[in-house]
Amino acid sequence: GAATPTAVPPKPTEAPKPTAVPATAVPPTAAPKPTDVPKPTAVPATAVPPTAAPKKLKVGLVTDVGSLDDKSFNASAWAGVQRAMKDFGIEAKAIESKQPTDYQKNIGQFVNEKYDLIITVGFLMGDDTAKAAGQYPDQKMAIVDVGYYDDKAPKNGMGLNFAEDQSGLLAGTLAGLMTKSNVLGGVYGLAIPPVCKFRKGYEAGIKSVNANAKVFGVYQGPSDGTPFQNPAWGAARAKDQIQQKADVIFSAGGNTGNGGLEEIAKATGVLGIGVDQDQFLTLSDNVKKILLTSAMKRVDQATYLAVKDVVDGKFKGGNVVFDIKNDGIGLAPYHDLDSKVSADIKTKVDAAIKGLKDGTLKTGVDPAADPCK
Amino acid sequence: MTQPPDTPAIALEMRGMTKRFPGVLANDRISFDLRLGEIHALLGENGAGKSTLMNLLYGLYPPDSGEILLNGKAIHIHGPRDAIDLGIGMVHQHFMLVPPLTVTENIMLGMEETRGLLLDAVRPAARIREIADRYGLEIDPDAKIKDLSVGLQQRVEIVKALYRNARVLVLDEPTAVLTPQEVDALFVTLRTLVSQGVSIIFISHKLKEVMAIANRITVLRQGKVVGSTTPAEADEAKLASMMVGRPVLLTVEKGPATPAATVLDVHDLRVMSDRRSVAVNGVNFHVRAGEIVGIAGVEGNGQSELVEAITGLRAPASGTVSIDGVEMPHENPRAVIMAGASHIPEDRHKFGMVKDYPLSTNLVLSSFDRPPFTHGFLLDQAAIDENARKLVKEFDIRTPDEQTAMGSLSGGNQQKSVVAREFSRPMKLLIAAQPTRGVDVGSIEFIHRRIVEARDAGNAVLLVSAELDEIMSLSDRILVMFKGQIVGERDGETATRSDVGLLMMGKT
Amino acid sequence: MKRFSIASIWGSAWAPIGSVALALVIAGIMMAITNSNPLDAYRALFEGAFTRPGTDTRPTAFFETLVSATPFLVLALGISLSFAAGLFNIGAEGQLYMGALASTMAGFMLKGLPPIIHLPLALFAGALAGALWGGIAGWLKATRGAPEVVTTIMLNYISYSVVNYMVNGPLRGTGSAPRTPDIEASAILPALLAPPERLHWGIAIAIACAIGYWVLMKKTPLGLQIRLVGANREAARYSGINVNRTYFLAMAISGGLCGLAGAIEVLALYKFLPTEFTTGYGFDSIAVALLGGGNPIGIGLAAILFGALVNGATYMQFSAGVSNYIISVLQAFIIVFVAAPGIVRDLFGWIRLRRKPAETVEAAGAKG
Amino acid sequence: MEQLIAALGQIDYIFLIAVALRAATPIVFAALGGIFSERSGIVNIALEGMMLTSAYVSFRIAVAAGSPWIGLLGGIVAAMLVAALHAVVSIRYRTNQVVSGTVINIFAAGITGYLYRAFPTTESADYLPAVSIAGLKDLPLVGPILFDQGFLTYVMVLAVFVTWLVIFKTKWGLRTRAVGELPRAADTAGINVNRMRFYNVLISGALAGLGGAFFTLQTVSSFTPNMTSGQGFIGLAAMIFANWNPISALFASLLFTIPQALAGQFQLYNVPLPYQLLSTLPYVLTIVTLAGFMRRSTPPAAEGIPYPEDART
Ligand SMILES: Nc1ncnc2c1ncn2[C@@H]1O[C@H](COP(=O)(O)OP(=O)(O)OP(=O)(O)O)[C@@H](O)[C@H]1O
Ligand SMILES: Nc1ncnc2c1ncn2[C@@H]1O[C@H](COP(=O)(O)OP(=O)(O)OP(=O)(O)O)[C@@H](O)[C@H]1O
Ligand SMILES: [Mg+2]
Ligand SMILES: [Mg+2]
Repeated sequence: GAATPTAVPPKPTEAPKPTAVPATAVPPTAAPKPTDVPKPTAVPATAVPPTAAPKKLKVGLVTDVGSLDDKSFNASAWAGVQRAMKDFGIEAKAIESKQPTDYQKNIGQFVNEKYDLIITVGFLMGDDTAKAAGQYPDQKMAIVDVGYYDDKAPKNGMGLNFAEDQSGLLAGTLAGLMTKSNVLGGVYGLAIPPVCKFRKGYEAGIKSVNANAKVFGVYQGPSDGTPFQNPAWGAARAKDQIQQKADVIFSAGGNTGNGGLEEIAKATGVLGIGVDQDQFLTLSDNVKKILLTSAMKRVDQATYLAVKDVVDGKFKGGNVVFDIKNDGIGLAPYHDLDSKVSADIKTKVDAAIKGLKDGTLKTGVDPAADPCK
Repeated sequence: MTQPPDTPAIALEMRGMTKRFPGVLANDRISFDLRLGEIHALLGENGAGKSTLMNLLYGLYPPDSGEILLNGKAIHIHGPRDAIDLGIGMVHQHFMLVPPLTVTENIMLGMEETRGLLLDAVRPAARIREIADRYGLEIDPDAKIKDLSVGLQQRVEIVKALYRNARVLVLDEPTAVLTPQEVDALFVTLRTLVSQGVSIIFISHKLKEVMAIANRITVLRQGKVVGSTTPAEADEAKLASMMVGRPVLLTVEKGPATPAATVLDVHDLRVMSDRRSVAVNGVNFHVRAGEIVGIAGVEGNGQSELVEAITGLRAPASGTVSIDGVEMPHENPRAVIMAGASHIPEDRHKFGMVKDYPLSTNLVLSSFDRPPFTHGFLLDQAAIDENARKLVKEFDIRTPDEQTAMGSLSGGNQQKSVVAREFSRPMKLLIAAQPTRGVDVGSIEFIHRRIVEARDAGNAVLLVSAELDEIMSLSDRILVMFKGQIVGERDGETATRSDVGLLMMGKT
Repeated sequence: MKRFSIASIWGSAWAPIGSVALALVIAGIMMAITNSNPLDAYRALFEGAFTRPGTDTRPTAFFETLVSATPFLVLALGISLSFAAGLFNIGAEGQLYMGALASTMAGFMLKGLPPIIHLPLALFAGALAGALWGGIAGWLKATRGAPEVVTTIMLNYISYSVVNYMVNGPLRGTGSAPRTPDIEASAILPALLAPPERLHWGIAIAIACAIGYWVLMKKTPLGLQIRLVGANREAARYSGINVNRTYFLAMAISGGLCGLAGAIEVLALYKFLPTEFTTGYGFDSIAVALLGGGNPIGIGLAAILFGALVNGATYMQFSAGVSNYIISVLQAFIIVFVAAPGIVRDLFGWIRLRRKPAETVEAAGAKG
Repeated sequence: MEQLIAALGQIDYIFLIAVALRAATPIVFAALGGIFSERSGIVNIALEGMMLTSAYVSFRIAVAAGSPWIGLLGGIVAAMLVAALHAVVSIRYRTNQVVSGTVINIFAAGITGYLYRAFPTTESADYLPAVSIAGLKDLPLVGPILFDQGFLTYVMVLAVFVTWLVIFKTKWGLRTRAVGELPRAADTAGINVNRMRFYNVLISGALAGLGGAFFTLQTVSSFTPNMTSGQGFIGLAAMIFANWNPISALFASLLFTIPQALAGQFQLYNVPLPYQLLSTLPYVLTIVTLAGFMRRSTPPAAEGIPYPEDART
């Protein structure tokens, strides 16, 4: 496996919380130099020496309409902050938004209490965060899943972005090599950018190693029950693909996707790939038996490091991309299925990781374009 | 009191029955007894408390006080179940039959027979047939109630009571909807029952019938017993004044008609019933200004559909309805109203009123959106209330005030309110369907007088009634409807009851 | 048709108050069981909903409550109107979506109009779209007898997809997030106060709607016509009312109000249409309508109550760390107690019974 | 277009129906529950809330007791308790039944969400056994549809016929229908109207309970907030659509889930229609069928009216 398991407390996790901005929405010029970004060594948490902060820093986190216990995206973001609390002895609070109209209000809440850093979670809050950053120029802010274009990028605002497509590509590479039926599947949440990027990368990965494989994929429609929360629907769609002889299926759609994994666990000879966090640590035993790996998106890492920057007085506005280079994304360990994955396949996957790192391998996801087109 | 030895024993006795409803003392210390094998008639104007007393007996409400003795033993009735088990049967004023269910299902309801877990409809059906021909009450056990004429439904109600082995049988206004022939048949049945030791309480507003069938008569007024008598001692006029508390004219006096131009013209009308069968089959007739045309007929021979078609409540399959020579559009009540038609509907609860709404609103039901009740975009509440006060006085509607919900008025007064509303609009055609159904003699007298006045004021009047007496006493011309067709026309003056009655049965 | 009198108002007021109190107690017990402190929670809830003053970064609590109450009020009026006609419009959510969509389109597609024209136009577009969406259900009911409960449920789901498709497809802005372009300044529903206050003219529109509703239902023939159809369809037919037309009208007006609510939300608060923009206002408003009992004043109070709960929840979370879900529990208990005062009476009666002998029970009974 | 034709050609319809039947399970349970309740005269829009409650409780108890069967039982009981609440509020307190139903839906969402968070767990429940009947499941045609389903799906099909029998062929059903059509008539026949209604609402709770267990004991082995995802309302729609008839309710539900499965298949075969619009297929079809082929639905006459009608409380 590429990335080592994060220090996220084991929680059942769901698919990644798709997030908006093409990670590389930042024009090349502004592309973060390695120095801009925390050194890989900073990962994992345990490696970070507890630095006693002089005065107690206050960090506030605001979720989008997704809830803190979504065991996923928002949870993951909060987990990073909590880890920072432990490591740096800071103080932190979170507010969940019930209505998108609450975002401004909830941010204002923290600004008002003179919090040092305010982290907002999810592309839905992009506009409100930018507005707030503009309104209160000395208020440090960071937003997960949003990459501001230069003109919009506020000096005091940090955009934490992820290369979901790279994560997906690695999953696809593995899937393309593992399949025996040469049929692969995918069960996805609503087609919002991060989900689309996961899918695009996944399918590119498959093609890169297995040009003539058959690839299926289904997005949850806005009318198919509650977005990201309809496991029964996800399960049914996974069954469709199993019946089509798919023997590796990527599930990235919140609880909808988890429904897919549960369905896979009922079948024989079919493997599943999780998303966002290492779902092996969090999903049920029967899913563990079939969970090949998870396409990780280290939201916790991103928030943790954002806090660390403030602690170390290194905070800068602008976009940060979490990708393979800084272990912001990666594949989870194979865990119990490790023996099932041949040495040959493992080397091929590591080659892919290397390729992504040195830029010889591309996901083909155009940063400037809408990944869902 | 001490009985002479020869009189039969008391089957049922009620002592000091009292029942108060919010605002009304419906029964006030009523004592009443029923001898074995007698028919004891209960008379009283609308709202006198007859049904309430019977409902107490049947356990539908608990009495506030009073006791009931059956064959000399005090009994306690906590619900209909107890009453049934004690052999008390009741045919209610408003039938207690579930329309979508079959005759058998309705009759066995509450005492179903089962085979294993499933219902057994066979044995009950057999028993029903047996009861049916023992008392000459033919009915098809498998027919659905909603497909039966009211007359047949009432038959079902009686069989239902007998099926439950009733020894005491209560009939609340059983003849309200029957033809003379059906009434005669019913009376035969009742006498057979009595001869077999069944005791009967008979409630009716029809003095003629009471005189004909009852052994004894008890009269209620405003919840109190005003007296008991027997057909031998009393006559109709005496009974009527006992009920109402004043002398009542039982016959309508009306001068000869002076018919003018045709107002309503019905041409070759065909109408389907709810169950898609032909209800009205090519009917032609006309009504002229200044005459009352009565349509006689047994319930369910298409009169209801005919009236609904004429008033625009139901689309005819073919044919035309014209008022003053103007053809009415199909299924458009408004057009008919605008053409100057007033309509006293057969079913006042379904069509005639909005029971939770104040009397004042109900009195402008079909005119609230026009002056004087609406100016520009706004309702004129003052005008609406004023109108109500005026009509309440003019039509002597008994109500606390014009804001009272119409549903809480007694049947007679509800009917008066409907009449008041329909008469209060400028009209040239009056369509009166069963205008006095279930209404007491006092109100009947009143409504009849109004109808005749309407005629004399130069309106065309179409009277539809299953009440032969009503037809006979009001109509200038009588049309008889049978199986959806007009089977005969008679002159109001010369027609005879038996002749018209036969026509109604389809015998010419 | 009831006459208003201080007595009757007070008589009907004690029950809701008792209900709210009782609901608070029960929900409080739940919190206690799950070891969070109800008193802190309620203090925070109350401050966050009513008393917390604004600062240069934070809007005044009560104004925020009004901001949340606005859509509740407009939606509940729409739903009540359908109830009055004897129809059950579960489709408020979908009508709100379509209204938001239409007004957004009018808001950013039409350029260079003066506010005096553009804003009303955008609002109208929203109302119209809602009216059409509701009208479909009304029309199907009138012409085909299709039960509106079914059709409105179906139309809700359809609207989610339509909006999502438009926002991600044809109407997608150039920005990174899937959302429409910003609405032209000329179509923005202005705020009543300077930032951070967000109180906007929507509240005025909502109040106007409430007054309009009252006039329509109580003072105009159309209103009476709608109510008569609801009270006794057949009698309405008999008296010359075109029932089917009334069904259509009622659903259209109802939908129009719901669409207007959507328009107000986007034009005043979002200023563009995001993919995921409202969460269940349309359903909570059914409760608001039922709680308001068909009378605009009642509906207004219910809307403020719900607005307060939604708004106060944030601060309750922030300072007492109690989860949002408890709010739903509170709402449920409040509604059930208001709707069934008998329960409250019995409970109080029962409590007194515990304390001392019977006669007090009548007292409790008598009150009701 | 030709992709559409191609897709239609490729689809395995037997399998599609099998999937649709499974998806119909909770919808049909909800519809059947609604039929019992509404046939007896009590409007029940609380089915969604009852199912959600059961989904949560059956999961919790299945985990705690280590047995899905006990979990199932727990879910049913829990849903029946919620039903009892609905019954008491609308029968004893004569509250508007839509109000009561709405309240219960809000309440169920709140309480399950609240407890889900107050007592977090990462455990997962065991499934009820999937009953795939060895020999039969490979039968041509009907095999996969009839003999390769989850336990509750069989129960559902069974329940449809049992419900039909009970409603139309038993004493209980006769009385239920009488009570829902003309309670006064039933009363005068010595039937305790409100007791009949109370028990029928309880039965509707039990059925909704089975529907709720489908989510946590047959589909996914854990609870997530709001996971019933509106199926209760779809069930309600199916019930009305089916004119309160159990058998028709099964077909009404399939009429809904088959297009849903079809939409899924279309995505598999890359039919070039926006997936958002594809996902509206079941809803659009339902409306079209309603508008096109349905005769006016006739709810039980006394539905929603407390008994006795004129009790002044
Ligand atoms: N409200 C949301 N806003 C943005 N992205 C979301 C949201 N909900 C889900 N996602 C995306 O979908 C994926 C699954 O998220 P998650 O597991 O939270 O689904 P969910 O739990 O059903 O949704 P939620 O908990 O937010 O209601 C995540 O990668 C996340 O990026
Ligand atoms: N359930 C009830 N609630 C309130 N008042 C009632 C109820 N039933 C009857 N009443 C009132 O009690 C009085 C007696 O009614 P009842 O039906 O016994 O009269 P009745 O003699 O049967 O009249 P009718 O000849 O019209 O049938 C009337 O004033 C009626 O309005
Ligand atoms: Mg989630
Ligand atoms: Mg009577």
